[in-house]
Amino acid sequence: MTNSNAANDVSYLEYQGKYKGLLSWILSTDHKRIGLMYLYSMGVMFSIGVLLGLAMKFELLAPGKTIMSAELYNATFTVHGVIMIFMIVVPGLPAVFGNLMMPIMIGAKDVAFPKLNLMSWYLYVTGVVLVLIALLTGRGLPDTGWTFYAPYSFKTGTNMLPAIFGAFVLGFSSILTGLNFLVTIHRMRCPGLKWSKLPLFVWTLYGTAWIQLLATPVVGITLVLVALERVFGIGVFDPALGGDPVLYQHLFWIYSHPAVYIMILPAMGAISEIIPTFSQKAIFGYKAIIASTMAIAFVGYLVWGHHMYTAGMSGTAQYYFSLLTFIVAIPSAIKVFNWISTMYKGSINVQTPFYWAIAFIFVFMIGGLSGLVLGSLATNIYVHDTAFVVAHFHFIVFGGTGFAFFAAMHYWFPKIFGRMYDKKWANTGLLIFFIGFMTLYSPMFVLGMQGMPRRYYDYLEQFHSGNILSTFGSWILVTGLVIIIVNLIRSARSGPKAEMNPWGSKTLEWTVPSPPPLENFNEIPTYDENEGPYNYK
Amino acid sequence: MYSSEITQASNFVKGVDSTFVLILGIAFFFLIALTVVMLYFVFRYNKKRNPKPTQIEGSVSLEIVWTVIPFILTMVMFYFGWAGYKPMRNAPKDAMEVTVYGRMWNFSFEYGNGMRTDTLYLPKDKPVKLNLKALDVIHSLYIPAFRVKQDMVPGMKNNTMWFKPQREGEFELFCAEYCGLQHSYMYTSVVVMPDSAFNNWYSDTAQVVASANVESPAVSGRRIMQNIGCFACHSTDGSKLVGPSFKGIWGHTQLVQTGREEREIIVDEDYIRKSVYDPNADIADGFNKGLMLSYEGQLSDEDVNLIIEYLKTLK
Amino acid sequence: MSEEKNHIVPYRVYILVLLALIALTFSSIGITSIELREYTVAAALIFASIKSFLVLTYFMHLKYDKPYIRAMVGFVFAIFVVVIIITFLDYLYRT
Amino acid sequence: MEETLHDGHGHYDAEASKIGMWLFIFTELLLFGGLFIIYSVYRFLNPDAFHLAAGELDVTVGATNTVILLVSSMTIAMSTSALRYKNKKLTLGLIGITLLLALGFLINKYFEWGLKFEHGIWPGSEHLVNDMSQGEILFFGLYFVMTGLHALHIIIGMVIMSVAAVRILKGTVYAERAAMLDNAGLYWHLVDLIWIFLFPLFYLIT
Ligand code: HEA
Ligand code: HEA
Ligand code: HEC
Ligand code: CUA
Ligand SMILES: [Cu+2]
Repeated sequence: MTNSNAANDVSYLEYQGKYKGLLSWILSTDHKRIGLMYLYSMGVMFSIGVLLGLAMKFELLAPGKTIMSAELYNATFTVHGVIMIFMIVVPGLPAVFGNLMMPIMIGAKDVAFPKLNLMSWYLYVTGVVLVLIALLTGRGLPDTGWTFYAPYSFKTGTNMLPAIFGAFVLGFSSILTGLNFLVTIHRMRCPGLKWSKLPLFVWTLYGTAWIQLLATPVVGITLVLVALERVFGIGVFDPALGGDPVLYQHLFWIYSHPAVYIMILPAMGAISEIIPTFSQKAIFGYKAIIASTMAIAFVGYLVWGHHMYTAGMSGTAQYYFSLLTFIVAIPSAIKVFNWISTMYKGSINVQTPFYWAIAFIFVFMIGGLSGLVLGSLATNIYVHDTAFVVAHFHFIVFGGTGFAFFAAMHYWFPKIFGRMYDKKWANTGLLIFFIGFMTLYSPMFVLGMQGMPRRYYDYLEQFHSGNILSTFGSWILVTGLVIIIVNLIRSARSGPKAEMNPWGSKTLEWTVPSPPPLENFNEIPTYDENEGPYNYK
Repeated sequence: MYSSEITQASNFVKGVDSTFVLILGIAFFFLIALTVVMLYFVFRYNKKRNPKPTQIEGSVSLEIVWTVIPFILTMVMFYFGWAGYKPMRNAPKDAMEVTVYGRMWNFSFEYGNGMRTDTLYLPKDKPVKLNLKALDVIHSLYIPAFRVKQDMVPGMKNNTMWFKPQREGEFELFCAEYCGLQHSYMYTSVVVMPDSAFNNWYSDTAQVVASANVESPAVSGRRIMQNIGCFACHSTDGSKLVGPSFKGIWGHTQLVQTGREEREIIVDEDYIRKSVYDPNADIADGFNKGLMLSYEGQLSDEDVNLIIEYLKTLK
Repeated sequence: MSEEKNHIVPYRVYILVLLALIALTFSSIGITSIELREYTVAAALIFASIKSFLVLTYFMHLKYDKPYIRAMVGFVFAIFVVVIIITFLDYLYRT
Repeated sequence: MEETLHDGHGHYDAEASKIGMWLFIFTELLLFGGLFIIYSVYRFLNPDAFHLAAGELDVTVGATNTVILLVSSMTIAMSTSALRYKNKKLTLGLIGITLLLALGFLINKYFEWGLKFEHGIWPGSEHLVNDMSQGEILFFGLYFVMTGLHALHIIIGMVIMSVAAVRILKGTVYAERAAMLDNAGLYWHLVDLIWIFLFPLFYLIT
């Protein structure tokens, strides 16, 4: 298909097809426009999530009531958790950067099913709207925590149904994105781009897509059952009718543990692109990184029970889950070692994305290593459901996925918008953000060890100092965040024009103009024997 | 760390804390070592210092090394974690048994002699086995100083935990599983006392229960309500918590929902009795159904009479 | 794609498969009506597995598809079985 | 939604839409998989009650429905061959038979459920909650959810097959572009596949 059409003379940002204005976006099946639409809708939700997080920290500034009632606090962490997990970090990198970059990285003009891709976005928005409906209508905000544990989730008098249904629809959106990516990666790689030459980001999307496909339906049906339980009282998880609440937890975590790897794998993929680019050096242990990606995806499916050590499982199950939890930590360790080795004898060009990448490695290590404390039975019993867990997952979810998201944002920004951001402001923002992050979450480890349970609206006096420090950190963090985001928004509008390949990278997306034309390539590229995504010779 | 202040408050502290220290040690070693190496590389192989990169594709022997070493370390951590946890599973046969009821949002403890308290009193150095009974949703009994935690799952068989307190004093006991509105107020304490003091207390209070009528009925009523936790949901000062306030409740007219129909009733003995034994039959206007559970089998007729006497006094 | 055209499955194959499936259905009804106690479940599941194998290979064309599709299907069933087994590590050993 | 499984950009990749369909089938399998996990756990915990409750179900009705589904599976499979033999009439005829059989299945199910309702058994019904053991409540809860969800899939399958039939009639699906019909067939076989497990689990293991 070499009909070099007019469409390819302008970038995807300017192209006007059948429709104009807003319609040309929300009816577009172009993977890049869909990616941007995800970015913007997530940006909105993310701001809400951050504000809720800040509100919680404000409440925890002092014991007793500070700014909100207990009822509101419970709703706040529920909505905060649901937004952050189901709307930001689970779809996050795949839906935004997977859509924006993956087809170009494999030399394709679009994903395999563009219409389905657009439909996934609509489902995403529908899910968001449903959750918002849960907030705005009915009496009582949803207040179960993002885990919807039975039997509380069908006992509480609050407006759970729309929220549960929203989470279900969001899951469906995520499944369809995964399906689309799998077919695209299988069928649409350009000639010569063998599996053994795929960029690592694409590999992680591939692994992620499988988890999305195989894990999400389980939580889907579980949520449907909770809804049916509320409406009809069918008695699947209700102990009064013979059900077993622990079975609910099994099913929930069969999805939600793999989901944490849905969050982290693409983040690791993005880091695996950034480090070789700025080191100007082949990635160390390409095959080992792929193997560890697949190992995480696979073994990650089998360790869900480590969230339930205290729930009354059998000793056999506890033994097994603890053992496998430790095994699944090894592939992550392999990745860290490979990233650091890639820097060895490189020629490192320290730019903003690279700063983000090393900050990522640092906080990811803290998050991951604290995961080991949680994976071990004796210590988990002690700190389970305390602030220690909250610290663990903020370090690894927000420190891992969030930092990688910003790393990817600063890395692909010139490609996406065709403009460059102000590097000084970007670095300043990062520094403040990082300091705030450490101040916000480190004290929570200590609070957990002192025994402060999580989801606590009020606390005893001995937990006060840790909470003050932590709240203080949240203000620093947000200052940094505002600097970063304002800088990005301003630069997307009026930054200096970016070159085609500002970082000297070797993957395919840097061989097309910035921003890319509508159909990406005039002619589908071909890879020959000696080329590779990290061939910096 | 917290543990240093109250070392060995229970027989499990040692196993848990040594595992903690082991894992933290390994973690800090890797965190610091890797961070230092990473920063050194960034500095040493900076573009300015090292303009030409050396291409290295990988190294099989290194990959094996850094797979095997973490594997061994994780297995060590796993082993200590399991070894520290295993004793928590098997309570000794001679352990003293206490039944714990968890409900929204308080704990109550029932001893062998039928006595009920809202605080857990225990003798030092005697193993104790707690039989956990959750009455509504999942709660979790957590005593940080003892390093123990166990979810209380409604309907679950053999829901137990055990430990041996080894230090006198008062320790916090929290509910660690989110259980609704007042989850963060669902805490009480464990009081560990020397054997003799415990025995005194144990027989002493039993006497008070037996001769409860020595106190004025209203005072006993209040104590019963305190112990069983009515005040988690009902205030006596007119403020609205989960349930209606008890202030001025006696004899006042109340709008209630019975089935589908609304009607007005006057709060009398029968109504209060019914509210305690079958709370969902009449729902006070403006409150949710299903939150208050029946106290059938937990409060005797006698107890309810005392409660009524107390409620009468709340003008 | 040309390869696809070569594989028009003759009607006869489908009819034979159907007959086999119906026969299996009735034998599974037969076998479960005898008293086998705990083996009843096993017997019924074995028959169901054979039937689903037939449906997958012939009706769903796995026999004529590329091997990687077969591998994926096998993988998905395997992971499901593993998840069930792990869940039962809890329920089988509860005290 | 199967509609969207097809590439809008005009180029035709049968294999892509085939694996797309397979991947979708995987998610459906795991959707039911979750229910099968619940079923097996509760069966393990309440063997006697499940035994008793399963006795309430009519094996004849279940067996009839099994045969109906198996035959319909064959007819839809044949239709894909017929399309490739370029026998449009036979193709449409076979799809028609499949649809009729599917309808038959639903009618059967309607009467079966209706009978249960008459006996006062439906999710949350008083008879169920007050007079039956906990195991039986669980059994019937699962019975209604699983067969209900399955029936929903039958309806979706019928819609997809109808769309395929219309497309064949219009001539946009033909021997060289058979993916749409193939996918409808695959979906229908999935529905069959699930029933193959539902039938023994609910009707036979008594
Ligand atoms: C991005 C998401 C993400 C990721 C990647 C992880 C990764 C890990 N998690 Fe985490 N986890 C969450 C998100 C995540 N987690 C969330 C959201 C929760 C809470 C849910 C809730 O209850 O609300 C949670 C809760 C949670 C628990 C339950 C806590 C509880 O409630 O009691 C446990 C227990 O085992 C656990 C363990 C682990 C482990 C062992 C890893 C490992 O994969 C980590 C591996 C990484 C490393 C080990 C670091 C890098 C390696 C080195 C520096 C080399 C040296 C290493 C060795 C020698 C081994 N996590
Ligand atoms: C992605 C996940 C994520 C993120 C980013 C955050 C961000 C924040 N979180 Fe939290 N949090 C959760 C996930 C997350 N959270 C979850 C799952 C729970 C558990 C809920 C439950 O118990 O049910 C929880 C619970 C939780 C609690 C505990 C409630 C309790 O147990 O009592 C607190 C307490 O203060 C808190 C605070 C904060 C604060 C102050 C912020 C923020 O204000 C910090 C600001 C964030 C940033 C500055 C940027 C991060 C950037 C990205 C993530 C990428 C951006 C991507 C796009 C724009 C597309 N969160
Ligand atoms: C979990 C919270 C909770 C606990 C604990 C609780 N109640 Fe209630 N109570 C409620 C709610 C909610 C209502 C209002 C709904 C209703 O009438 O059932 C209520 C209603 C009542 C009423 C009727 C009040 C009126 O004005 O109509 C009485 C009397 C009462 N409770 C007594 C008690 C006593 C005595 C106890 C302790 C033995 C107790 N409650 C424990 C939640 C609780
Ligand atoms: Cu009880 Cu939290
Ligand atoms: Cu997990």
